[in-house]
Amino acid sequence: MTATSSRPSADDPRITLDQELGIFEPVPPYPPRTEREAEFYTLGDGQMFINMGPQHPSTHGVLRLVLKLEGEQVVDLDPVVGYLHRGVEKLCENADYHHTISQVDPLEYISALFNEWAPVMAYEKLLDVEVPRRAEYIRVLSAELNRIASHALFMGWMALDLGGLTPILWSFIERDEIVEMLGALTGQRMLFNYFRIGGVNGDLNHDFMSRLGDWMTRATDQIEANLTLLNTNEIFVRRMRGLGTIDGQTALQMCWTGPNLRATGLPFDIRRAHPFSVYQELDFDIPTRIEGDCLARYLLRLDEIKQSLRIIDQCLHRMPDGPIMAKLPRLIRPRPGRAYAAVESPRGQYAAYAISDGTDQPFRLRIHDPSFIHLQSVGQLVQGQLIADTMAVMASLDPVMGGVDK
Amino acid sequence: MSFIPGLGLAKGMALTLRRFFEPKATIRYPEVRADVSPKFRGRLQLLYDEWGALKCETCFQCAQACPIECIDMGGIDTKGRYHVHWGPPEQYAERREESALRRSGRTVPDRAYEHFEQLDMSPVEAILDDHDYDPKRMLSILEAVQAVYGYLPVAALKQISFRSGAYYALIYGTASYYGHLRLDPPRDAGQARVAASARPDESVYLASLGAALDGRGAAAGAVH
Amino acid sequence: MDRVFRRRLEARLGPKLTGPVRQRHDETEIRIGAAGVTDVLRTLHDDPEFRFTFLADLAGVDTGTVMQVVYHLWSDVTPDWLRVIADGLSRDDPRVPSVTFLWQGAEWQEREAYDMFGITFEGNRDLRRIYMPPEYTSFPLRKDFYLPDDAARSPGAGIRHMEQVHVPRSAPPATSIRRIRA
Amino acid sequence: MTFVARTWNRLTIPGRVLLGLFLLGGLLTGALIALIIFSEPILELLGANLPLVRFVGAATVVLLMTIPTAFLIIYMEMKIIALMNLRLGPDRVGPFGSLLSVVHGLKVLMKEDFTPTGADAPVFTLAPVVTYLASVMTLLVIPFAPGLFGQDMNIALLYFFAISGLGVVGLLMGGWSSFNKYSLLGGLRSAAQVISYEVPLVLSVVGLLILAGTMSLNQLVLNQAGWFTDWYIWQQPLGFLIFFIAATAEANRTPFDLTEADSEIVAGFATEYSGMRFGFFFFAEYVNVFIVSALTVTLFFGGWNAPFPFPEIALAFDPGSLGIALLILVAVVPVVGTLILAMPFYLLRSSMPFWQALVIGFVLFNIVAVAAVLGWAFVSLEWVAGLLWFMLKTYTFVFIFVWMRGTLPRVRIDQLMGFAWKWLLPASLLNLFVTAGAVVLVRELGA
Repeated sequence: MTATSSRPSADDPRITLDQELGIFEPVPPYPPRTEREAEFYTLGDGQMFINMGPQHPSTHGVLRLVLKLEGEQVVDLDPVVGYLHRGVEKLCENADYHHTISQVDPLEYISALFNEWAPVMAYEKLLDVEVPRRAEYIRVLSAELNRIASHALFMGWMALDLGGLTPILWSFIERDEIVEMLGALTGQRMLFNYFRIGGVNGDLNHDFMSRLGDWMTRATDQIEANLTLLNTNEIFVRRMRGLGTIDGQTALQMCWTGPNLRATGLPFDIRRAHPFSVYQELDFDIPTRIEGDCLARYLLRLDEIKQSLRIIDQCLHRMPDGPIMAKLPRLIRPRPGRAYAAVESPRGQYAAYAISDGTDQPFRLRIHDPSFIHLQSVGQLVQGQLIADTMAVMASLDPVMGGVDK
Repeated sequence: MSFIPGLGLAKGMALTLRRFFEPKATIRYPEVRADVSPKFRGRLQLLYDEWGALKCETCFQCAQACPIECIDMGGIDTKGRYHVHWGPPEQYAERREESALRRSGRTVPDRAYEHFEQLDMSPVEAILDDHDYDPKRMLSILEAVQAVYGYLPVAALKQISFRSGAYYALIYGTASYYGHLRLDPPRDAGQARVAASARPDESVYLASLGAALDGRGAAAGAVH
Repeated sequence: MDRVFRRRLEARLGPKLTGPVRQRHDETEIRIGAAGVTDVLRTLHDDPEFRFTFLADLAGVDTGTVMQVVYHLWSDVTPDWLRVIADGLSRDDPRVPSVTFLWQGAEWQEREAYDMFGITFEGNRDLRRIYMPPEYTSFPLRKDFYLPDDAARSPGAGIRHMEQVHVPRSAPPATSIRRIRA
Repeated sequence: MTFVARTWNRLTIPGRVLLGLFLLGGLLTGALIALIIFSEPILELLGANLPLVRFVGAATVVLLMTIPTAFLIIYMEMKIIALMNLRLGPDRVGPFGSLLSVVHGLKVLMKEDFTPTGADAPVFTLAPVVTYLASVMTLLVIPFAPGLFGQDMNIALLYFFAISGLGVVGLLMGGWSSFNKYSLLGGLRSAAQVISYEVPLVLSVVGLLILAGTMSLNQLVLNQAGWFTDWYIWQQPLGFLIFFIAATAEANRTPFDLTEADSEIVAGFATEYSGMRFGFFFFAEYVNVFIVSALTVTLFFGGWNAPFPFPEIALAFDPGSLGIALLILVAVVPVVGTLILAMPFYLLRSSMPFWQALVIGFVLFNIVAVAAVLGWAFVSLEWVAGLLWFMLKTYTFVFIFVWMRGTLPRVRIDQLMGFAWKWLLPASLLNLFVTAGAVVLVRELGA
């Protein structure tokens, strides 16, 4: 591959410093490489480009959206990702199996336990290890707590992108309690590095259990109370209803998963569709909504919080006794093979595909991130809507750029 | 949404007004410390035991295990002979000076050793080439080197580190772990195919040390 | 492991498979050539006997000798994940038909595979780099990329130990690649 | 010059302070003497141009008043929203963090005043001034208290709407000259929004004007004297509702703060502004909140009138009649009061040393004395009572604005415009017609 143009990109620091300061246009300084690019970067009559990001108050990370506008109306949209690309997959190929767990931890940093879970499950399949049941229950318990934290934060973001100042702070209070709790369990508040190949890093302790018990008694009431601010708010509901609507078949075609897919009426949840861990033994519902718009996606996550609370309750009641780690050598060398493992993260199917070549480093570790998949359909959802709705639709899909950019 | 327009708004306003009077969640940090659980791993501090001795034994295991190479450690080996380093390699050009390289465990041309060991490195190069420069085969590399020199000269270890990319601390650890590898020359120097050159007199040593400490060799002339 | 499903696969797709159907844990693996991708995936997607309506993952793999594109599919007819490996793509010019006609959401995943491995997906309307900057010239997840390639022009070249090439300078490039028996 | 500098440098610190005080005292004395000597011609000159003097004085006072007002409202906003968010908000600078907004103001002053490449520099510089002046000038006609207003115009309301409408010109100038698409969108949004909401805003007041028969704000307030049932809110509830909503939009407050919707168009027209030019926009916004609240109070809530006729307390006691005893009282009362107030603490708490009791007594005496003076002023000076009532009501509305900002999300631009033209405008017309009909009916029946 050679560069298609002698003109350098605007990202090159040497060039931007030497050249005189000009006006930055989002149009790339080289001829278009694909049909889609050519089509997008051709302006029609009365249209203009506007560059939303990578520094923008509400893009959920370093995402750049090039909007093609007609007045305030969005004609088309081109998400430009990669500002946060760290090459985690390559790093994992050069790291020990144990090291990769902490390498993938900061991908979807809002729900880091799920990031660990998928690769760990894949490695366990490669190694043919059976995880002790107590470890599985602890995994489910902590992961569901993490899911609630993630959904609570989503609620605040959603409101913040619609201009509400208060819910984000309330949900941060909610999240902070959970995160402190997980900190007592795992030793860290955000990037837990807790799941290990064959089990978990530490058993349930008194600090965690007392915090959890304290929180469980008032969690439902507290979350419900927080929600009355938005759920019946006319301004909020009017803005969200019918916005960014997608039907089930299209969503399936766009490879959507998770709450976003379930909001279109398809009850697809990896926890039931392809059960992993001990979810088969637990009793919970898969909430669905049929509208497929932003409001449905928002409300669905609230239903999921309630189901997660149910799961946590059952986990606490059924928690078996026993070891929390399988017996494994310190240095693991799985025999050559391939394994695919998927978990249901708060954003959808989070999967890992690991290939072993018999050494102590994975030959290839592919991370499948749901945010990445959801983000690519923003363009379809906001066509013909207003700028303000771009942010609302983005927020309702709940992408995390750390996961998108890997 | 309710049937009465504005009822949702009113409910929300009532809720915020109620929260206005509720107890606050803020922790006033310097006066009040958050309740950190005993398992919390985020404390960046070295622990002391009850007699006031540092608990860290400089075993380098934490630095070796750190997946993102953020732990930087240095220490003297147990016999007080060699300085061992383990830490993150520096990434920026302006920090590729000697001291930064030394801190990062990279080998740097160390003039203090030049007069001790004028080693012919070509056997080391040949051995490394045979072993594909593979740090995983370090033991056999070291054995081969010892077979050539009779012992493991520090300069050869540094050369191995430089060529193979393995940390010097790792190589040193391997070399000092195995009983059949030795870091000092054997009693009868005749075994060695390439012997260390004769020990120079004191002034040359001091001059070279001064040059090394100065880093740029400016003071070397002054000593002479 | 779903033995019945395996027999159904062998019966339906038999001639198109380039290797035996393998099963391990909850995964069923079939291998096809690049030419068969369109047919096989369409059959799997449309056939009422299979109904693989959900594309779980699309990944590129560099085995060191050949390139592969790996599809993971989900269906309600089997409890297994179905792994379809489009095998035997040449490392010099890997080409495979795009599956965006079945799953539009595969577009970005194919872009990612193109960006990381240089696999050309014929029929993808927007096959440009997605993570790396547009003027980047190499493919980072290939096995002959030692993290020195383009980074070697960066100020930190040769400093990180992972950028070191543990290879004799005289060795031919083909021997230096970490390889797996695919 | 070097001599002066050297002498100054040789002085000790207390010496410098003393010298400075000495020089200042000399200057002031000289000025006072000059004033006394030339007092007659100066007074004559001022007396000859009394309206002009009054106007200049009022403008200066109003201009100076906006700064602490803006500081206070910014502090209120930070603190109230924080408390609603279940956090503490500012609590480090000053008591309860009350000086934080002052610090913000200083910070804004010290920041670099940056003009982006490609901006239309003169317009870019002028825009904040226009916006700020427009909001400050409207303060001139607001009656704060009996006799305390800049100008009692007979078309005060018209003047108010005309001048406050000028503010949008500043926003538009800022949006256009910034050479930024976000700024442009913000400026255009604000133009569209303010023009749309100007119509229901003015129409909602017309009904009230029919009732009152005057456009002088002072007269409007006087009309509402008496019990709180005499306020116009009871006769014009719909008008008040429309006025309040439209005024929220006029002041660019949540939920109608689309011009600076940070989650959509960064900061709207103010995106490229920094330093004090941004400060002017910022201050203008908060002065606008005050003005809108003040106007709401003036029109619908009786202005500076107390909610009930305050009983006249005649102060039979004239301090001037005491003569020399007044001086003695002034000398004796603080000492005696402090001692009396300190006594219970000293006597009832045996652990307390006497000096601590004295300090407590002194503080208590100060509080009592200030309260007494204020109470005396409230009772005997009409404008103090009026100002207090006016500020109380106005800041209640400021609180409501802040409360709304803490609660509500933002509406969308098409919903905003639709709401103005489809709901508010018909409603205000309805209000106008019903009021007019009722007035005619009452007049016919009464006649």
